[in-house]
Amino acid sequence: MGLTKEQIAQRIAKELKDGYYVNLGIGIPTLVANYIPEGVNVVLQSENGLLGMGPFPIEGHEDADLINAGKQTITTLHGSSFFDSAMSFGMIRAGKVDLTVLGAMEVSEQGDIANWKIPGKMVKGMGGAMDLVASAKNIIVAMMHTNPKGASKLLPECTLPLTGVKCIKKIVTDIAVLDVTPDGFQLLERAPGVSVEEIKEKTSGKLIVEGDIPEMQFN
Amino acid sequence: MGLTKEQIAQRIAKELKDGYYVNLGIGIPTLVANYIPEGVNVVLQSENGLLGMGPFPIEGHEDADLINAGKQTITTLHGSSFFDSAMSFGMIRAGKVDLTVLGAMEVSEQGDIANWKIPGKMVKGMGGAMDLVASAKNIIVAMMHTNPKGASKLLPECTLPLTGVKCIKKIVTDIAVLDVTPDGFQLLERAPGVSVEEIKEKTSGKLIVEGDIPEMQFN
Amino acid sequence: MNKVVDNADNAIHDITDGVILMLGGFGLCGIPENSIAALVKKGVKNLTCISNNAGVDDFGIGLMLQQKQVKKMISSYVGENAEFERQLLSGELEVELIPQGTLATRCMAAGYGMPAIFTPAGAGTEVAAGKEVRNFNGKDYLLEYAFDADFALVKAWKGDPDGNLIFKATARNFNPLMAMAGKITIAEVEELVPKGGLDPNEIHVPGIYVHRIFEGKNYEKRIEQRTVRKKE
Amino acid sequence: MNKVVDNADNAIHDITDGVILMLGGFGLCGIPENSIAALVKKGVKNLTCISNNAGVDDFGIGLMLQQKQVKKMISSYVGENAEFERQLLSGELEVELIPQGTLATRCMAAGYGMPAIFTPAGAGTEVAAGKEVRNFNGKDYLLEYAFDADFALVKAWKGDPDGNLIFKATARNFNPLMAMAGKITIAEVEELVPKGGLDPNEIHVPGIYVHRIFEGKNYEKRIEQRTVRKKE
Repeated sequence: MGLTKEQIAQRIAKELKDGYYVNLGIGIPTLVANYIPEGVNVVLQSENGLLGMGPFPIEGHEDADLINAGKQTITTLHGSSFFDSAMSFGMIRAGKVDLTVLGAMEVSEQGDIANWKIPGKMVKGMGGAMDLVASAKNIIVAMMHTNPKGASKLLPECTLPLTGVKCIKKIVTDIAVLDVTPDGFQLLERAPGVSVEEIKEKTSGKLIVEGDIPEMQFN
Repeated sequence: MGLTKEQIAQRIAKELKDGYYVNLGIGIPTLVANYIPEGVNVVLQSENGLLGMGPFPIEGHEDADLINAGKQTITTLHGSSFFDSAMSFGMIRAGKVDLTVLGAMEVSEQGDIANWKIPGKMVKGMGGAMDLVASAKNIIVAMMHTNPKGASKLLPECTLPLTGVKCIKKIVTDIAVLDVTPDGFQLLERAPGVSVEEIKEKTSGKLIVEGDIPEMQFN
Repeated sequence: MNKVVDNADNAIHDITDGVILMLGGFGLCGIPENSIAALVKKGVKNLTCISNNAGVDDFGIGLMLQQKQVKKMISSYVGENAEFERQLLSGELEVELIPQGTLATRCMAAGYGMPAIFTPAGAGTEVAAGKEVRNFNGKDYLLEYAFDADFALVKAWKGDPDGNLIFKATARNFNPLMAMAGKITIAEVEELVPKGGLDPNEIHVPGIYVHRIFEGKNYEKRIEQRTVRKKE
Repeated sequence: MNKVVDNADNAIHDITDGVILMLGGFGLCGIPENSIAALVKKGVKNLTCISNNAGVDDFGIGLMLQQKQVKKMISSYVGENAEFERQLLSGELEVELIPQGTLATRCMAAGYGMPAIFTPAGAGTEVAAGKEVRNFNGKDYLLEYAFDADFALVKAWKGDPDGNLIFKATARNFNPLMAMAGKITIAEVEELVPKGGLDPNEIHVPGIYVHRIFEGKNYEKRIEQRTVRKKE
């Protein structure tokens, strides 16, 4: 009943505004690039040193020297620029990136996020996630509302090691759009056909439901 | 009887070693570039953003966009590079510049230097001097041994506001070459025809004279 | 997203009395001539100007000094300007002198989101007065804060409609650093190329840092010290 | 002054057991392939490697891991490497994970003579354990120290005999920062141009930072994630 990953990306794409510089994380966030609304020009930043990321190359035109932060072969666009990793995180820290979209394992009702480490499992590293969540002024988390075992990923407190504290502003899941407010998760929209009751059940952190909650629109 | 400014520069040029990156201050230090020994390749750094400073341009070839830190029109050489002021002082702070030559109003026997401000007179600013003296690992001061009133510029303590502390390693004046040691000014060489007695008279800080003091050689 | 403006007047339209400006350039090399002319024309007052130098009597920031538009200069070297000296001695003008590398690095810190940096420049001198001193590996460093400027006015050689900038020779100097540091960055360029007209490998300042861009006019590019040699 | 060496073996001749190395690259993009091959051939051990990633099983730093030459990795992300995981779990290999921006900025700090920097990355997380936290303007920052590496091994696109370097596309990544940070910096380049063959405006790393340079051979430039689209 909930959204597909593509639909989550599609809903997040509606948050893009003309002129935004945007950093998209690996996974669902990457898909957002496929749904940028007509007439909205955004510039994609890849933290390995590129502004103005284009689509994947046409077969046979891959360039090993031109990859994104997910190590995928990509292309440039008119107006692209390359820079080193210090400048890349410099512009991120300086708040020049307007929107960051990334995945999460858990988000707390204070806006803390955990997405890099599961105790007891091989830890691969935080990559640029800690820099991004500590620096970006506007962060949207794209994730499933519950984990594969059915447990809520929206919690009073994160149980996993944190990636960043009090930094998440908005969450788009397969069943809901929520703002993180000082008072908890504020429910803004529900997925088509998903009831407020279901969202309540699947949200373990404090959920604020005020008035009528509209269904998400996709056009 | 003492050296001319050109001769001071000529004597300092003998301190240059092949492969050195060198920053030359305004005044006598600039003249050092005219006496670089045969077979010694040095690269001149200009702190406004150039490595590989060449000579003045041929008349009619001046480029307003190509100046040195003294705001003089200059040229580049094969192998030159341009960079911004932060990188310029970055390489200075990181100790990548092998030798800095600059003028001074006073030097103390501890190696303190004063060369930017005279109380009661219009203060123009320290420019890059404070960065250079605080960062360079190897600094030679080029100056007259006494001021226009005949007072020694080599003092137990500087009387003028400091540019940097405990940073000067060597001094070349119109009458002497001296190292700054933990015990005071060690006399190394005297100008042709200048007696050790005269140097003693004109040095107000502690002067160490050990053994025979040779005359400077210029070839 | 349209960063291109027609001219300097439009570019600086929201610069008002009392703001903090950064102005690129070293001496008269690489200064934002068009933006300065527009500021003089607009007549805004009580400006705080962060700039390595203060121009000469009749050019660069000197033109703003003539009109008494500057309340405070934050610079590393302010010679070659008689009107400057007069205003300073009469108390009309306030001056804060900062080591050149500190000035540059405090700009960079702002553009790189670093609230403060450590530098040895000025340790043990009057520049250290009132500042936090910290020893690393046996050497004293001063804690110096990132600048917080309302506008940065910079001059580049080439630029594109995305705001990407390329500088020429030593006209680069403070310009890229200030471009990255301004809350609003206004770039004037000698040549505004079409979108995609710059090689992404050669860009010195990525457009994300630049808010407005225009092609400047009638660059005078005055030389302060014309030094030449004879043909050999 | 001659910075040009014949080949990778000569360039790394004085890299001995137990030193601290920086290795440029992001994933397998822009890694110093020739220098790594020479290190594997030389068989030096107990290396500490500062590098954003640790290669894959049979390429990049993975080749050094196979030979058990690495004592410690300092990286931001170390996936895609089974041998790495085996050595880590068995305790043969030590790993220090650092946020990517912190890693980059600690390299830059070394090249810019800044003993430490402040970054918000990791504040409030386990990365902050034991570190100094400082609040600027209401936000917490960690004090992070500049790296101190014995050698930096970097890969550039073009270089000249003075050691000036130009990088291509996203193969730039950590390379310029590490080039500036190494006590001894060894650059391998795809094309070594004659002296003066590079435009001084286009140089990413000035030669002052580079101690040895050589033209590399047989670049494989392996792609980790080949992603393509159909012709439209």
